[in-house]
Amino acid sequence: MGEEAKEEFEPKIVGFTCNWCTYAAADLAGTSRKKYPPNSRIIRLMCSARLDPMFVLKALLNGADGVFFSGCHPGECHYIKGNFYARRRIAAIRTILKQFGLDDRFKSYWISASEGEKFANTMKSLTEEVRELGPNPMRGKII
Amino acid sequence: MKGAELKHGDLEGLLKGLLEKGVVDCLILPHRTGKSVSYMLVKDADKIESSASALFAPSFSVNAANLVKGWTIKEKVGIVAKSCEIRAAVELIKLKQLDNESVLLITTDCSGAYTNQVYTEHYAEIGDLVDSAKIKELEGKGITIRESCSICENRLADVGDIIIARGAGDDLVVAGLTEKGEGALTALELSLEDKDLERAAEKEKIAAEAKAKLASLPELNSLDALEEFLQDCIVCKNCRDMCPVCYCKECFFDQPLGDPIGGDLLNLAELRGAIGLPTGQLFYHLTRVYHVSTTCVGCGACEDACPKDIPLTRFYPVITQKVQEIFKYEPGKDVDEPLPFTAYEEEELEECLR
Amino acid sequence: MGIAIIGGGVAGITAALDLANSGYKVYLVEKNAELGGKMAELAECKVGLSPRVVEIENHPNIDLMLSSELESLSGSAGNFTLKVSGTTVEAESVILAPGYDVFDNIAKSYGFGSPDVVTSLDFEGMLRASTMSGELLRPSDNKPVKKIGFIKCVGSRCQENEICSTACCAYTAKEVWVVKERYPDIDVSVFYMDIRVFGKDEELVAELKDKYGVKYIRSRVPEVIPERGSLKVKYEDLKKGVIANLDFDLIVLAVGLLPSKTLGRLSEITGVKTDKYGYVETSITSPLETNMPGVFACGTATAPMKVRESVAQASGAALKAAILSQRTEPIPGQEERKYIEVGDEQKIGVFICGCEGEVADSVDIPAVVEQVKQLRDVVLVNGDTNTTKEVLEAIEGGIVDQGLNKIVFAGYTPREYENIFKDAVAKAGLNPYLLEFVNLREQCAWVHDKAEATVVAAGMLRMAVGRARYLEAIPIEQYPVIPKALVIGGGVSGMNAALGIADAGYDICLVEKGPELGGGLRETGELQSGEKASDVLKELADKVASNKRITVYKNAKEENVSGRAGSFKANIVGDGVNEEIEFGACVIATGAKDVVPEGYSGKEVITQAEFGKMLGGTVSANTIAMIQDVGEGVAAKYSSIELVANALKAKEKNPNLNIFVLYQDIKTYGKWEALYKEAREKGVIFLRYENAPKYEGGIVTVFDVILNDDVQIKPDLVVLSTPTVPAEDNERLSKMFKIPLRNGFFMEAQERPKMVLTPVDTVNEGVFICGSAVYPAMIDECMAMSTAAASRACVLLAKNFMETPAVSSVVDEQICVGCGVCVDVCPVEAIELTEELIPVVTFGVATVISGMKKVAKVGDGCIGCGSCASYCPSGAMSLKHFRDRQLYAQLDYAL
Amino acid sequence: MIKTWELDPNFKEEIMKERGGEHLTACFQCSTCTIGCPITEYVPSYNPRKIIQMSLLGMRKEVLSNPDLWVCLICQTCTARCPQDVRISDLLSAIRRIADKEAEAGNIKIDSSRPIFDKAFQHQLEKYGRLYDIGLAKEYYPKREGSFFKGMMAMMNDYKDFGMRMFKKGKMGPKAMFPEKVKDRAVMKKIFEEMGEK
Repeated sequence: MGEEAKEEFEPKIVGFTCNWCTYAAADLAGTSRKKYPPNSRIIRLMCSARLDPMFVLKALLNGADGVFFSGCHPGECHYIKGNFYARRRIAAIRTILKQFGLDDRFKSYWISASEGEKFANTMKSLTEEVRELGPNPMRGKII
Repeated sequence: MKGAELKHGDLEGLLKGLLEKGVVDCLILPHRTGKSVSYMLVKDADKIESSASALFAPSFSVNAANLVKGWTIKEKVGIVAKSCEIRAAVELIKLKQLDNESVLLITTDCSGAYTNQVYTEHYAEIGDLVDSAKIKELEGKGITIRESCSICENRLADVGDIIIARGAGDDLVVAGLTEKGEGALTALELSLEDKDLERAAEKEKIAAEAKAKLASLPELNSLDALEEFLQDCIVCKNCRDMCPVCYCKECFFDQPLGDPIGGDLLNLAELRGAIGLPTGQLFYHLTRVYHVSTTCVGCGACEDACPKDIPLTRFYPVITQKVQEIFKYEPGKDVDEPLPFTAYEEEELEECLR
Repeated sequence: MGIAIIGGGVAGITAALDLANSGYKVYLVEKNAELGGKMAELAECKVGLSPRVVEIENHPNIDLMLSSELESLSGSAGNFTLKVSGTTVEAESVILAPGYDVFDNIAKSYGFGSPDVVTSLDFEGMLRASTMSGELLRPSDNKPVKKIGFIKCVGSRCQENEICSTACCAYTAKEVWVVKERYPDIDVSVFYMDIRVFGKDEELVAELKDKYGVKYIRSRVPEVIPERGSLKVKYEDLKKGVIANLDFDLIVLAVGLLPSKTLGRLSEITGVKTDKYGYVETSITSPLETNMPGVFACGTATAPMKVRESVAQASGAALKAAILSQRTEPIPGQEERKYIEVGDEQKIGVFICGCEGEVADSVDIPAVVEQVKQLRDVVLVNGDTNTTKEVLEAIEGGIVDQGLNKIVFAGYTPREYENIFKDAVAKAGLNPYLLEFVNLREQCAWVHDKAEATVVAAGMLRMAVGRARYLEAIPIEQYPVIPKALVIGGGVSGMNAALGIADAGYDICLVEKGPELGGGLRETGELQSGEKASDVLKELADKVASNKRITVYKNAKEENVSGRAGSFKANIVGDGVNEEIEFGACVIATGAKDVVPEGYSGKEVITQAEFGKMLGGTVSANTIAMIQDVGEGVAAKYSSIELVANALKAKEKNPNLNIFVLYQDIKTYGKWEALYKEAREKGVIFLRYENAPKYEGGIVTVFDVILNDDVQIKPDLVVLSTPTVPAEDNERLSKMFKIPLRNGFFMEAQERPKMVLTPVDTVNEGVFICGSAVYPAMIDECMAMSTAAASRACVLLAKNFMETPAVSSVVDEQICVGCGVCVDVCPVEAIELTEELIPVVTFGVATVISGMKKVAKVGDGCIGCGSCASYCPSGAMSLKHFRDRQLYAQLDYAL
Repeated sequence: MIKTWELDPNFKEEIMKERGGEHLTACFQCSTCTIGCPITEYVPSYNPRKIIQMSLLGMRKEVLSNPDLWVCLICQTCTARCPQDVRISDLLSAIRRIADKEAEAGNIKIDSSRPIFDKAFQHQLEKYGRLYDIGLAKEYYPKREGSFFKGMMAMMNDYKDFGMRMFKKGKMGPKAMFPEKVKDRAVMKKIFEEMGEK
């Protein structure tokens, strides 16, 4: 797409975060007044284990330009090992998305509660990466 | 592994023996009806006569595992089928839709199969037995094996409790892969000796051909391509119903959230301005491919079942293989291997997460 | 009557909530107009503290007396009369929590007076200001700071304030971390003498050095020289053996802590004795009791300490006070609650709180209100509230007066405020799970510019309203609390926790895996206070033995733990015992054990503990080398203290003894600094090394970084300080109780980064940790912590019933096909597969069995992670409050 | 390599018995004294912290014969700042006195002219109760150089720079030819007696 169009394009991103690590990191980014782009909407889950890959599919098919998921670092899960299982499911769905060149629109991160700075920076880089990708081709399609 | 040499003519006796010696309580076997081949459930050993000739018939009707899905009674059933079917049965055991103690899995060598329509239609040319040379010859005449078979790397029997391997001409080897399988063969009073049925060179050759074939298939590598591929789908869900490893009692896509009607449908239309009907072709297939991503054995039953002739082999097995690769998992290989989604390593998959 | 708490800082707040939540009347006296004390001035901490402040302000059992001071105290334990700013308060016991003051007599040489030389407390203010502006600006010229020097021990370990302020090393590390986390480009150097941090803080310092590139420089810096627009600091480069200097544009002085100025007056009023440093006098075996029966002290009133320790002491003091008092008040949340039936009609009420400008300044609330009004099913939008109190009242009014049946609240983060709001909704008669939270403050107003924030806020509210439509009332089931506790570990901490709980009136099973009570202290000869460890142990063990409420199981362990807070079950298995017990709360006090460092062998090599015992008899050595900080494992918090105390005792026995101490950091925190000084004065020689000393052929060789040369010692005795490793059982208990470990020690439920407000609570509600199971600590801390754990357990045991966790998984048995994957992916083994026969009618005549039907059943242990629900392909398994439908709605409206 | 068993463990007590040396062992080696010392700019090897640590260890010979022992000008900055009240200037004086005694006894050799100067200075005070520059020079230079003649030469050399300045101030020249004496010599005598006792 042309440079001009890219500049106008404001990506819509939806993210899933676990309550204990990344949601807390987002809160910390807030208390530290770390500004980041307004493109992402967060859906709070209790644990990354609650991320059903169907949500990712649904978001992308609904036209989300980007989808992200973020939870506690592996091994630091509030629910002991929830994120180990989550990681396998995420890897599977990413592999499927990769087939259709959609994997770039789905990012996963591990951001712990103390990484407020990382959260804000992640939101910045994520927004830029998705902006670079351009709009999701599913946007506006009748499916 | 321990095994014994047989001739094709010995098969009938072998199968009858399983019932007569009480190794199993019943058998599921290929069964010839006219030119066609499907399955039958046998309690009476005398009914086996017609089966022996159909044992290696290159025809695929349904996946035998789909026939025993949910077999939760104690009576022991022996299943004689091709590798993809037995592999599906193993996955069902892991998913507790079959009880390992109630089955005896007997895998036969396969050279590739025709859809049962093609098989019936060309029975005269195909016959009871084929080998790779014959398949090539028939291909010249426009009679081709199923696409899923052509990309299958696991045609030679190497899973289950017992394998029946074809040798040159009339030769066969029957061998036990598991304790259960060896026990069954011992009960049949076969004299067992060490057999090497690795057949590595042969497997390599098949794999190479399969890979070459896979590479020649058009790739679904974009969302646009996928949309086009599925444009005729009517979401009849036959692919799901015939899938041996789709095991839900009530599919998500038969429930309101997966298959919205009425107000829910209208809600979606309001949110997006308009929605296509039938809804969720993409969502349905993408979800389904994820659901079977670790368990799909690539049998191609989905494609056979599609009333709209969508070549689903190019979607399901092709994609699921890639998922299986990242977990280094081969479905149906071993009942004791955990399903990938129920296991984890503390450090893994970094390259799959970005 | 009730309990009077003097001081509304973090300690006072903690004690007040523990007491009020277990049904005691509390009078909380604070001299300032606001709660929070010093902690409210700390950059990150205020946010962590404010939910507790809100809870106190709305607590029916707490009489909050702000801008008030204690004027007199009369009567005795169980019957005190207090005059508080003219008001008379009757109380059975009193807790003193006046906090601390900051050392302010800073030497002129530090350039104090230059606007760019600030104290750590001022620096917290700068950090707070920087959160607003996004940049850390130099006070003198408002230019971004590029190089910061932190100078530690300003006003501690010096003539003006002999003792170590304990907290500075850790709070400096925390401040440095905040700086590096937010402004990675700022160059940071820290000047120190000894790094006195423990446990997690030790890891933090290591991370600061290795990962964040912070320079820790060992040099006490005596002066800051303002020079050409920058601040020059000279230090001694020990490696090069020269005086070097660095330029900074900001200097932060880590100033020491002093006893609160009000403490002197409080001491006069109450008769509570203070020590020579001005802190409340306590003993190491009873760190919360003062000389006045019925008057307890906690936090920085007793010694300089960190928030974590203050909070533990506060909980401990709360229990001590509770034991002397009568419970007179109802326990909040224990009343009968009836919820209105929610019909098909959606009546969604949306409440947007301005949060005293925190939201309203960035988000155009009226504009958002207009947009939200357009949404389907929204019958009320209120954008007029500004404080928690106002919005809670508005919500309650909306439910009661307007019959709202779904509430969307937009304000602060649910992570800290959800319970307060749920409680209010429930009080008003609406099932608390019909409340949806929108985090406008932390995740919108504070992170986006004004124009953007309004758009984001409207979007977030759309999602919330979308989800609210599908929220379900979750039936709240109650189950009785079993008024009994299990204490694991029969060491000092375990015994003390058991006694605390018993004194509060509950039965206890005390399980010790060994044949005897006493734990690690049995290896100790004399305590630092001079008491014999065996006497202290005997007294505790006798008390335990004679306490009718405590049943002791020796040579036993606990197995098959199941259940949840308030109602656990376990088997106690041991010598001839196999008993099933039920209990409401559990305290884990497994302790830690010493390991002898490798690489030092020979019959003249002994451990510090063995040396301690040897000191009871004769010590025949002429030269002793004591080696500290070697070996794998963590250094116990007491190891330097043990070392100097033993060295002193040895010197007392034989003043001509040559004692060489080889160390990296001498960590005689707090008042123990005096012991270090005394050891030096008695002639103990301290040599600091960087690489572990060698001991070969009877000669210890160490490279002394202070002399920059190898030093050799020919000792007759080598005494090793033993590092500690976690108790072997921790691993097993961690799995059984689902509590994560860090380096083998139990982790507390930490809710905020780098700040511990719940030092003895764990992620598994109802299970508490204390003593060396958390971190190898000294006896005083073990006593305080175990009393705190007992206190927290009693808050729970005081309840008649608990509510089953609402966010748990549930199976649709009609859909479940029994594949059992959920069983495998459940991190806590809460799901099991049940089998039942499937009878079918064949041909309408005979009933035959067609097979077994397997169905997943979610048990009591479900912790609500949703792992099962995410796997289940048919959606037979779902997680309440996070159902597919609810998340789909959020997703649909997010785009 | 420092072998502690070859050192004198009683050295620290020896110092602590001297007036001003009492606080030696309070030192915790924080570097405050050394960092703030103005001398270190001119004599980089000078490190009072190190002298203390060596003293604590018992490196008697090394400490006493260390020329850096004599560079301190007793400005008292270190003493004022020391967090442990070690009183470094006094401490150094204490060590110097021991060194002096040892040198007099011929046990060590001091590689510094400072003790000679100090002694000459002290003698002036003892005699006159105040400084008599010519007396100082007369005593100091010959002793430093080993002979009267060499001493006078060295003095001339030194004084050609600041001799005129001293002259202008009246420190030299006819007016200062003879010493001025303080009135109460008895007090001076007492002070010196007391110092001698210690």
